[in-house]
Amino acid sequence: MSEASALRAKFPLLVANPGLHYLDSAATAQLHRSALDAVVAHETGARANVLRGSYRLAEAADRAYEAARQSAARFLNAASADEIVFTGGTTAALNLVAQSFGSLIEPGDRVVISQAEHHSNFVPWQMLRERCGVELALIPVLPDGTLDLACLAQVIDGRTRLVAVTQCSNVTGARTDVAAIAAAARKVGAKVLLDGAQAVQHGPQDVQAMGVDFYAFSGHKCFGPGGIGVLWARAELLAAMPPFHGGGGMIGAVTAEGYTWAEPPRRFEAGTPPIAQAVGLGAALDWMMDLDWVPIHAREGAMCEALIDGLRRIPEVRLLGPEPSSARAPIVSFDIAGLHPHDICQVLDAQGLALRGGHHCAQPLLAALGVEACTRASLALYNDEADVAALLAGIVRAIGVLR
Amino acid sequence: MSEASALRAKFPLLVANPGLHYLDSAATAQLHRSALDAVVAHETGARANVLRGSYRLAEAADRAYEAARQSAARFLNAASADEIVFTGGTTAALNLVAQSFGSLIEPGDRVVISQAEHHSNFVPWQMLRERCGVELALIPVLPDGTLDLACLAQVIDGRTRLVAVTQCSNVTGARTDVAAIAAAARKVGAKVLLDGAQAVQHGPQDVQAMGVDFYAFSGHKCFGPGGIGVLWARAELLAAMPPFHGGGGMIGAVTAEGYTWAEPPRRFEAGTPPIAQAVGLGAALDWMMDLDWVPIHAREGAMCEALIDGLRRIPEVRLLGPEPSSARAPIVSFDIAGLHPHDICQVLDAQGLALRGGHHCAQPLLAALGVEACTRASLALYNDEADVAALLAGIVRAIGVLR
Amino acid sequence: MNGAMSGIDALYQEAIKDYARADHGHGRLDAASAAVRLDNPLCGDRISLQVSLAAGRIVAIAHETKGCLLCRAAASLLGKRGPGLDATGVTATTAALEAILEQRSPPPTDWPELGMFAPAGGHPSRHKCVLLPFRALAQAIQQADAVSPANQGADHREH
Amino acid sequence: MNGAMSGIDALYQEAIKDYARADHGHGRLDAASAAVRLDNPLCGDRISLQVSLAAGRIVAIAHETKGCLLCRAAASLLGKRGPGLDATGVTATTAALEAILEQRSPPPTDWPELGMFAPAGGHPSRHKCVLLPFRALAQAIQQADAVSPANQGADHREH
Ligand SMILES: Cc1ncc(COP(=O)(O)O)c(C=O)c1O
Ligand SMILES: Cc1ncc(COP(=O)(O)O)c(C=O)c1O
Repeated sequence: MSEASALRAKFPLLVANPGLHYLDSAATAQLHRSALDAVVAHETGARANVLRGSYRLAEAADRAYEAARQSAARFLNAASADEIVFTGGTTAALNLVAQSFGSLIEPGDRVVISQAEHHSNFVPWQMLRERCGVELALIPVLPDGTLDLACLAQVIDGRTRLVAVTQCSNVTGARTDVAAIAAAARKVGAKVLLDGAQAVQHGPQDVQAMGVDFYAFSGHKCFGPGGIGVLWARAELLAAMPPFHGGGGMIGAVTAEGYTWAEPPRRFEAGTPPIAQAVGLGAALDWMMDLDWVPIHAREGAMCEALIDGLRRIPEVRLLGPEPSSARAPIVSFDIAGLHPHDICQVLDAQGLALRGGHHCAQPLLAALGVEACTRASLALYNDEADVAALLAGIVRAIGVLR
Repeated sequence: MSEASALRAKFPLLVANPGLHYLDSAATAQLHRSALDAVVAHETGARANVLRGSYRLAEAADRAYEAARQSAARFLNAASADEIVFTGGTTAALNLVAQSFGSLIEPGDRVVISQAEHHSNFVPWQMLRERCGVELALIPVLPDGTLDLACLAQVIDGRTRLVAVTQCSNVTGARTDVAAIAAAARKVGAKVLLDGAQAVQHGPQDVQAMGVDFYAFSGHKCFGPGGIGVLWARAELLAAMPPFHGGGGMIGAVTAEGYTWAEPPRRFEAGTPPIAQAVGLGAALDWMMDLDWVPIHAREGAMCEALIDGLRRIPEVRLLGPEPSSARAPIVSFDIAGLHPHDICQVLDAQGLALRGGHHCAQPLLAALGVEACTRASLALYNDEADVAALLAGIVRAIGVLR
Repeated sequence: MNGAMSGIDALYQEAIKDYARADHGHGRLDAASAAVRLDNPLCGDRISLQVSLAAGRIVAIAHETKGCLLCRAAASLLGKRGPGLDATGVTATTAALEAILEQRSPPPTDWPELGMFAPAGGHPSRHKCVLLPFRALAQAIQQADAVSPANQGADHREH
Repeated sequence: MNGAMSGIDALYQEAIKDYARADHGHGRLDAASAAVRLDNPLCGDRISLQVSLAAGRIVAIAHETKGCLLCRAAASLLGKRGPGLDATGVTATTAALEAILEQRSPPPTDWPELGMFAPAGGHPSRHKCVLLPFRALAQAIQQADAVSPANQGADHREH
């Protein structure tokens, strides 16, 4: 059994659909069996609210929830599990920062994002700008979709308080030069937020080594359940930030006159959290931390290169994104003149190929790349060469059907 | 087999723990098998992102997610499924209203809540008051924890824009006289929000018949998964409300200059939603809508009365909340002078009784009732007389151990 | 997968591609009674459509459509067959198209061309694509009828 | 459930109840070197504790404690045995208590009373209750040592 098929065997949906070429992991990665099993085991063996219960079931729920926090801390190499805030997903985590940390930014001060951001790391900052006059500046992209690093010193100026960028583009896969961003930010005393949504399915991260201050990701993008995400932030930042949502669990005390804040991370977890989902995410992260990522990265890279090579041989195809393939996570988007991505995806679907076409929630990036929509193939550890070959053949066939 | 044991048989955790007297459903109700099965079936058969995919898997995910919206609409008797916004839970739904609808309230205008609110319907309004000078007024409670309706005309004055109250107290179970609240609000043109967190596990609701404008509840309180909740609001209110969080899915279009809003409900669902959890909730609600609630309510009421009667016979016990038992959902909190609820719960736990002690995220109410903490028993459809008997015996024994 | 691919051939039958290619009615009108711009924010299909009416009946129609083949074929069909319709006719035709997509009934005898959209019935995520030009036309006629043509019923507001 | 109930009898052994009832050190000091108010926001246990120090050593201790038996017993034990300790002694005793709760080691010979908390080891949600008075005492000594006694290290800010 190949490495890929051994991995596929751990994904119930892929096992149930042997003919499926799932090439949309950038939208949602499939759920690993350990995560599903952990959710089921929790719901059937330890379901209780985590706030304040002292009976054994509630203690078990609490323990499982906090163990998941530990797993997330290890996955990111956070200094402490207290730096891990569970959220509903990347989008919720980014809104938390934009609202809470954002409220500490003075009008006229600057937040820097890039033109390559997903709408989830774009709109919250536009909303902050509307709310309180923070200035929003963009790092432009080059024609290949990578950030124009030559502009950094100019865009990240002395009034910049935060630089919030994606670690990998969800459209082109382009990897951000995090070291360059972090250095430019450090020079002016700005904090750095990394949107890790597209990085986490490719292995554990080291937020300390990367020198960033905030990191956000979603469970459903890294083989875990949906409805759960993580915000990591340095302890001293969380300590200084006001609450995000109000409700049970995030307070010290409440009277008619006012309320006091709980310590982080609970300060930012109002209400009953997504407990079973956190437990499932913890299982997925534990599994990922046990993998040997060197051969997986090699395989992902080789598949990505084979896909790019094959696409280059189809004359109608215009490839988006950087070269060489090592400059990107295994995500490949392309345009076929005169054909609409939805039609392409429809014909691919009929051949068992699951791909997504559209603006991929990155309209400013697509505008810079000169397309309104594109078709995207994204590869994960369970994909193999057969998926790539099927896609290349499928695209040729789609052109035939649609022309 | 009794009705209760037939129902218990549908709850995997209760089946796995036959000796457990689960009396904490007000914190989290146990998960119905149909909801768990729906989550597993979705994750293993139809997992995909719901935003914009056109391959069959994505269409199946979309269909399942929208079918859950339909189920929620039927459960609440909403005029349309477009009035159903999925959130992370009641707390998230209440924060959504406080932030989005709250931004339409002028400084100096009034929001009215009650002293009986859960912190999740207390703190978001205190935060709104801090943010923009809205006045926050409280409907006081009587010594039995019910709202002092005699004050309504005075508290709900001409500047009142919203009255946000709980449908049942999570501490005393006291049912709110929704008709009286709605009438008083209507008189001054104010909207009414009902926090349904403690009502939904006791059957389907009719938001139109109740004459309210907003309704919030959590999946984990009504036999569904955690991490999912519902905000219902009248279509014209949602249409007028600005977005809550920014991100993928809630926009019309995004450019560097700005963004436009999607129509409700998507305007309020930024990012990848908790899809499998919504599907699980839909299954739980479908199951609930198929039940005959008349005998269930009779049984819940009889158990509640038996519990109150039994507690009255234990001299050390001080009962909180209204009489007769029909004035409350089957939730009974009590205080035993000199004994701390955590110690009581610990001894009860050793006897297989799962109860919660503390302030139950309702400190202002507890202050009004003159206690700092109390012990709460909450009953659901899977409880039976044996649970009540075990609790009464367990309390006597706890007093013996702790005195 | 063979069944699926023959379904695809039906979905993208020559009639659809011919209509999309022909792009009947492409362009703009010099003097329009009403103009509507509509899009499907979820998929990016977009149409700008103008009509000119006389006595409540369409005398000219023009559109600029960006989108998938289904959307463009639908716009092109309206470009060809729209002139002559009144508000009632547009409503009836749209209802007939919806019935076809929901696989409830065959195309009406006076609009047999609608039958080319029948295979899209099995693909709910594509219904919006086919219907977009019809929704735009309905709004345009409504707008021309209204006393104040200001409110275009746009899908979202600028921010 | 019998095993569980005998565990409960151990958890609430007479020593715990005796200490809680005795409430050694209850009250307030007239002249305190430091005062700390601490609570466990998650469970509502709360202690106001004052110490008076001479040459870095506790000469008097007083507290008002609201909470469960475990928390009150711990406060009472400190009320009785706290005088005479210095900062190092408080740290060492707290560490010994933590080791007992984490079931890593038996009580030290000079503080055998800590052994009464050993059964709480099996109940992680109760560790905070036992430790609260010790944390308060540690903060109080730190405060008395500090040049500026202003910052009480309170758990949260007023709003
Ligand atoms: C009355 C009431 N409102 C709101 C909530 C908050 O619900 P959640 O924690 O699911 O967001 C609860 C649950 O504890 C409740 O009982
Ligand atoms: C780069 C990037 N950021 C943010 C998001 C938003 O993640 P979610 O939808 O899980 O909140 C995504 C996922 O679509 C993404 O690819």
